[in-house]
Amino acid sequence: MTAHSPIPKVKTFVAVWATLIVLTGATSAISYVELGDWNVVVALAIAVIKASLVVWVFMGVRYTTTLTRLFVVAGLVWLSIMMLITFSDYRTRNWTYQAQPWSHTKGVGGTSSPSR
Amino acid sequence: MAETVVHVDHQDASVEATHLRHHFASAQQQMDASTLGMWTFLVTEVLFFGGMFAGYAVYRAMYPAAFASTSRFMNIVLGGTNTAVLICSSLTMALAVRAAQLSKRKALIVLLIVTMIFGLVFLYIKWVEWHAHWEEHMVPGFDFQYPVPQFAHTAQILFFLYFMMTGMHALHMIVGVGLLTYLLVQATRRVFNENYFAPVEMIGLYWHFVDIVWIFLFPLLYLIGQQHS
Amino acid sequence: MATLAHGTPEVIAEEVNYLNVEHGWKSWLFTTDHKRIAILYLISITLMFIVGGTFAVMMRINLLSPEGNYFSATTYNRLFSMHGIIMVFFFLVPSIPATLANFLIPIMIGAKDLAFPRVNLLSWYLYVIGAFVTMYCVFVGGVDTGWTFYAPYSSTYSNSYVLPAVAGVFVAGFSSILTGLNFIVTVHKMRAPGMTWGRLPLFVWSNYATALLQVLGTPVLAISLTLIAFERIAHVGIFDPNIGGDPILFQHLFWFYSHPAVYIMILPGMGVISEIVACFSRKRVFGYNFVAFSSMAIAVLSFLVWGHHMFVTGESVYVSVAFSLLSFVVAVPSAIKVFNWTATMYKGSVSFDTPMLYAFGFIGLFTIGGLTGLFLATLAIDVPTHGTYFVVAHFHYVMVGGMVMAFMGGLHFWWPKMTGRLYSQIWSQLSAVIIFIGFNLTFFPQFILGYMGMPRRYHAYPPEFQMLNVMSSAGASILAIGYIIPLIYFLWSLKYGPKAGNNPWRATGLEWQIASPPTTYNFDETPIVTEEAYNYGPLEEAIG
Amino acid sequence: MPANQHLFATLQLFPPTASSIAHQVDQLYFFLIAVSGVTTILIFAAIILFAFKYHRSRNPRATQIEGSTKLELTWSFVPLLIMLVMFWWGTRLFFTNAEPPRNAMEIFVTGKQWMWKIQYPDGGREIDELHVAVGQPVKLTMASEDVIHSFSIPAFRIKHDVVPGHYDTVWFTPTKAGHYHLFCTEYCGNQHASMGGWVDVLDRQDYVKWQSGGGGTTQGTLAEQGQTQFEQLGCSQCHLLDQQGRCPNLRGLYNKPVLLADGRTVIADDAYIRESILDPNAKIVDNFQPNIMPVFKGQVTEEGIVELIAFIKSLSPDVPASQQGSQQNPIVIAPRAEGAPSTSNSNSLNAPGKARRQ
Repeated sequence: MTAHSPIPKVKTFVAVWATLIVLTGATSAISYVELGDWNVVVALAIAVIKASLVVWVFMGVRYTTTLTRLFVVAGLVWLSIMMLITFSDYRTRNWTYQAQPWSHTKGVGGTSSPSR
Repeated sequence: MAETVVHVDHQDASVEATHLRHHFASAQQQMDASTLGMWTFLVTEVLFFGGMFAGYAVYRAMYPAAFASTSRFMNIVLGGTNTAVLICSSLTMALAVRAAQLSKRKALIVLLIVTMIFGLVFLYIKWVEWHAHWEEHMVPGFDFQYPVPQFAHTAQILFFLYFMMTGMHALHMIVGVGLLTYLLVQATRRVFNENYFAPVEMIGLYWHFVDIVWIFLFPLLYLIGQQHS
Repeated sequence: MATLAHGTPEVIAEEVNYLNVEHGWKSWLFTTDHKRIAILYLISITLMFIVGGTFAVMMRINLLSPEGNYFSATTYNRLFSMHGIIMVFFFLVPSIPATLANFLIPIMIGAKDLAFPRVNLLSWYLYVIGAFVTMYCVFVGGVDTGWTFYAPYSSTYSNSYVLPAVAGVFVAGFSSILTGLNFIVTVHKMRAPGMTWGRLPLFVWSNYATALLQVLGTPVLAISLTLIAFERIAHVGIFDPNIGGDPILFQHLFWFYSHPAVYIMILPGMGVISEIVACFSRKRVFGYNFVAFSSMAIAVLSFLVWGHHMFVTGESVYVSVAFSLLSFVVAVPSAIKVFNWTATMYKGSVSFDTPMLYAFGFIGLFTIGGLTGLFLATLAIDVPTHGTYFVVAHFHYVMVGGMVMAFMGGLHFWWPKMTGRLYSQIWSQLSAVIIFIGFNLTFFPQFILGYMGMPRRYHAYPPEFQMLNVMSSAGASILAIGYIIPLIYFLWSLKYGPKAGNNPWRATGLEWQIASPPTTYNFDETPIVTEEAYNYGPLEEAIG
Repeated sequence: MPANQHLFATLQLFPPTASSIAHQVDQLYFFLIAVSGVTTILIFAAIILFAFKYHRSRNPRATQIEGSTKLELTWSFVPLLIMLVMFWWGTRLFFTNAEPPRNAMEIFVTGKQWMWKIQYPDGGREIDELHVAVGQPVKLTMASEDVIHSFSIPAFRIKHDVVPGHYDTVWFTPTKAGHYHLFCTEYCGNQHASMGGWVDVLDRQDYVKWQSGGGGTTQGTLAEQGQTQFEQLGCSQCHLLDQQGRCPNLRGLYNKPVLLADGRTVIADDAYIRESILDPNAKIVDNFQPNIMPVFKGQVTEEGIVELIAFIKSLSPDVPASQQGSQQNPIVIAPRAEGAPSTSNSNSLNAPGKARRQ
């Protein structure tokens, strides 16, 4: 943060705080509603919104340099590289088998993971 | 929206007041360096927790039913309360940084103390939860017993992930409280002013980051699967 | 004060520099001077290299006979594991970044120190603690899991000292993170006026890319080792297939760090070679921009290829195809560098000083190491070669033929700057040649062994592999001699070497414009940079 | 005899080529060697040429050259194109070699510190010794009882890790009779280096001879052994005879889709059956209750599971005979184009049947 960085008003902080508390209540309440797979999506979406508010206002990213923002984004990108590629392995391990139901065991060099 | 803008004229700021270290050319450079350093450190923290989140994602996809089962043993009231406590602590931390920037020493001290109290409350509640799990033999590696037989094995992995993630988070909280203590001592010694508040701001960033980790842990560990109960 | 002056006539008394400004062990152990920390690191990693190298020699002795009679299987397994752990985490990863780059990066960009000098010292202390824990592990009996710590062997079955080994690597990992963090901030924020990104020496570029890898990858290593430790202490089951854990998950997490780590180990070496080739060809590096950006391309792409270590583990074949393709793509920036170094010599004015001999060695051996990497990236060829000596030969060509060659080259290049002394040209050239010959004799036969199917980590082997193993062991003894000679003449030069002067190689770059050895704050006043890196043209004209 | 003479006499530089895929893999290998060799020679030649031609003694003044985008793009994209050929060739071969032929004989392999246990469909067992016939495609279904092992036969150019907790498969068609190395190539503990053995590839006549001379077994076929186990463990009470509907009937189950209680459908393959034996509650079949079947984790060895699977397989008559491994079908010669057996050179064969029999 530069020495010239503006100092946010207390009101802004309190507004963000109130939003975060409301969202916490909302996500807790929604978790009791049966939405199928959407429960996960909604819970994570709310978490992302909350985290973004903290990063943007409390951590002052809205006043920082492009470089700092770049680092924040890089951290998230690398996190998603790790999660997505690892996950794609688990998701596609048994594709071969399902593609060939006549095959008597798992197909192409495949193993069956503990998952299915 | 009009923001209060403080122009720090670092030409006039004496080296004494800005704690300028010899190898920096200016207070501005020193401030920029510590900000970037802190954010870089937080990136490593993201990936540190990310390893655990990746493990969580893999096992959750493997054993969704077992996950739903374990989340029923989480105390959603305590977890939710803790989330609120951490959010409050983030607010007071943000206000503490603001107080430091405006050289409001008394406000800074009060806000730091309040933030610490919120942190300690969080840790206490977390301790209560862990203790309950301990009583129920749900600590992996220590006579683990799971009441739902079809998940007897997999639940152990999931509970381990729970303890690992919340434990690492709590460890960061403890470190955070220690850092706040340091800030408090420095604040009472009148170290911080409108030209020198970098440590408050940096530790504030750390504190908010720890809050963010919890913002994700809460839904992932407590909420997902509740709808089936 | 010393009174003997070998240097230029106007030097009468030895000037105050970073080495003699303070005396006593406290002035070293509590220093925050990046140059002194670099020297501390240099001593530490040399000691660890000697330990790791001794283990390698013991392994090669054992492999002289097919029965492996010299050491028991238990001993041999611990030897190769400790060799790997020490060489990877305690030599290769910190080798150039923590020593040469620690010394040079602030000077090259015109700064007085790294951004966080105390963090730099902390990083060294963490390294030392990690090294002590690892040596403790060696003395109580060692670990036998290999440096890869694969679960569930490491987490459940091994009877060796896995916990101290994991703890040592874990601590050393944080040392690496702190070094990386310091470099990133330093390069971003501490550059002198005029030192734009386009003027940075390529050594700085490659170490910046390395720092990104250290910061982004190492935390994941820390967490995967922590999981192993918990699994081992409390049997929590995270990697235990008996209760539903998946051992492959460990491999994913481990290689997410450890493949980029391979580039942590080679990128700084590439930076060194760029400096040396430019200086001893008296030319600007051919295609500066491409060499600089290829470092960054490697940094990014190296995170997308880790699955090529898992082609035969039962990883999804579709993911394997993607990893295979990306592994070929990451070879392109490395190839660009090799071509550019070669092109730099074109119409240059080449001399065979010792650093340049190492650079020749590097380019040649890295080419072979890189090309054999393509074999392993090819799915159908990885199947027979995976887990064999082919892999061992490949990564030793990159790590030893590449990184150690570059480290030696860099040490010879900047030794006069670091110590103010010159070493023996004849002996150093001789040892460079010995190392090159010894290296090839050691590791080339291992490619052949590998395709014949000899598995790695075998303390005994079928008799038909003996001839090639004997050749390899013979080469190792030559290689060992090649490494001992520099140790002697470097130490000799500290006391008896002639004074180097500020710029013995007539090289460009800020580090050659200050005193040898430099003063504590490097520059009397902050330099203002007005020219590109490797501006050898005017320098050559001035000399005529 | 001087030691060094002996050493040179044993010097080999290339592994035997003894499976249907080995030649294809070798062709690609030689292609890669050729490309790498040419590249290496070009770079070495350029370095040596420049180093001497532009040595300071001959060329005291360097000519400053900035670089050339055209050149850079050339030496980025030309290597990339060559590498894409490698990628395409390697991937294609990998996929072609990945799918076992349908008439492959299934042999079960269990890795255990530090031995390979082999179970044949006819009920025979061996340790660290695998007997196969020239021209007969073989599919290995592999499990590990402890740590990760890796099953490697260099002469066949095959390898696959054997990861505990699931089945891994690999296949080959031997093309040349002989005695070949079998290695474990994933570090698995103290005696890792001795976790290996031999693959004996026999001509058809020798194979039949080997099978009759001890290949037959007192315990019956794998499926019959499985049946004995099945009855001893008390499985038949519910899974075959029971009419109360407490357990799924296993007749005709093998390789059929199964609807689970949680709505998913899985195929009743080896891995599914293995999991259902070890951890019956992991996947509850629709309309059945959990916690009725006892958990057999720790009760049955991997080899026992293999027998049980063979038995359950035999309850599904539509599964091809080659997969059932009854003694009536000891060998199915697969006329695969590239797997044409050369049956003449059987003189190099070791005497069959010297395998350790359990």
